[in-house]
Amino acid sequence: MIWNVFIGLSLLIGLVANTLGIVGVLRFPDVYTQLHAETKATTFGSIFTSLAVILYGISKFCQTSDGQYVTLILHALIAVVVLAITNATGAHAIARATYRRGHRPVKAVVDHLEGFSK
Amino acid sequence: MSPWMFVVTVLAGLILLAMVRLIRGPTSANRVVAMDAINTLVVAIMIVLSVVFKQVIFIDVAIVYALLSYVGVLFIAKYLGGEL
Amino acid sequence: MFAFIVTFLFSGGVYLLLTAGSGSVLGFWAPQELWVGLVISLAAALMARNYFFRTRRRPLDYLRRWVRAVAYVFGPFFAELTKANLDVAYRVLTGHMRPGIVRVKTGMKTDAATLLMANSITLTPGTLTVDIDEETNDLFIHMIDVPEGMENRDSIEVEELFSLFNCPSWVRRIAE
Amino acid sequence: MTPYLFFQGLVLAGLIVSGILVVTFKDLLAAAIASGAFSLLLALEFYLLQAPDVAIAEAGIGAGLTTAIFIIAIRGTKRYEEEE
Repeated sequence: MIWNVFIGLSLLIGLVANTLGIVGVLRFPDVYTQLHAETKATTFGSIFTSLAVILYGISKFCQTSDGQYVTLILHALIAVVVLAITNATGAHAIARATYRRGHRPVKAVVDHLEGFSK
Repeated sequence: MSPWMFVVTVLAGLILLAMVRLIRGPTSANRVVAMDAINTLVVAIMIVLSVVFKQVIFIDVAIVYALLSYVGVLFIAKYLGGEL
Repeated sequence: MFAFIVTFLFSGGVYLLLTAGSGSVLGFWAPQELWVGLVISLAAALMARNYFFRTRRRPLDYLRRWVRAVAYVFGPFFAELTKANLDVAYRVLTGHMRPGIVRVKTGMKTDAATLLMANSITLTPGTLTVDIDEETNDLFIHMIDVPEGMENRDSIEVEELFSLFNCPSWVRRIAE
Repeated sequence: MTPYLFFQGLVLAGLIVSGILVVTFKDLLAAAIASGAFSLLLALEFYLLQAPDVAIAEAGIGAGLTTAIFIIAIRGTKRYEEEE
């Protein structure tokens, strides 16, 4: 019973974070700020929806002690770790490519990368 | 309607919202950001759906998918940066 | 020989982790999975021992690093990620921002430490790694809200980015 | 209408929108990005139809390989664009 409360809570947090991330992607003016919203919020939201799956697996394993729930927990954990690493690296790649293409951040107060070239 | 199905439906609606940025985005970089967001949401949907379908093998698809879609994003980013 | 044993144990552990829950022998594993895992780990260790295990460190040191990495991900990193999301929620709802690209001196010595630092910076409040100076391992980050007075300085230290925990020293202890 | 059918309708709507985008974009790089999003959603649709092996193949070929081939082709020929 107490498990259901935790599962519902983490599902709710995940949904709210994902929604904020997508609204941020729609609202923010340039690529860099959109990447801020996209990377942080959707990674956090996906971590929490997957955490709900992991909690579900733990509760089922406590009831039935069936081995397939161990597989569920471990593979969900691996998927979350992979997702976090690839999201951060992909955001880095997109930001770098955007800067090299010549798009500057709008209304920037400071830009140390301006004269830096390889 | 189970809570899992509700979550999955809302996430699918968010994919359609992200597609607005895919349509409107003034530059290609904005479109890549939208595609990256769609990737993350699809992986989240797959993980949750493996509970709905009650089959553990389905979660492996999410791992493979997360690793492979990352290749596409990296490739487009390399082309955009002029390094390809 | 020592490199062989370490590679064997690592690949065997990863195989067991991926196939946990397939049967009932020893708790979680099917007997055929154990045999196949043994053969595959032996082959992988024979082929890859010189690539996987290069530095000559003591095994206890490796174990301590892995434990520290897991503790870092679940402790300080997750706290900063939560704070980052509250920050993003605030920006999304109010639209208040003051962006800029700032040079950050990290002081990391190895590539792995710089990678871990860059990914940590991307997922923590208000910052996003854009580019890297490969000679000095300095990072260029895009800040969504540059504090007053920071735009006049030439570069900033990495410790100023984290408010809750001292993440850079964790990264140094894990990956250097 | 059951929740499951409603969810599948959302995914199919996303497929239709991204398919139309692939055809209508004049900028070929944007079309390649939309085609990447299309194959991602197609993999999700295969997953929904209980075919995880086809979904893995679609994720690998559609998201990774086809995007890379399109990008290489665009680099070799010409990218039509008005301004950026």
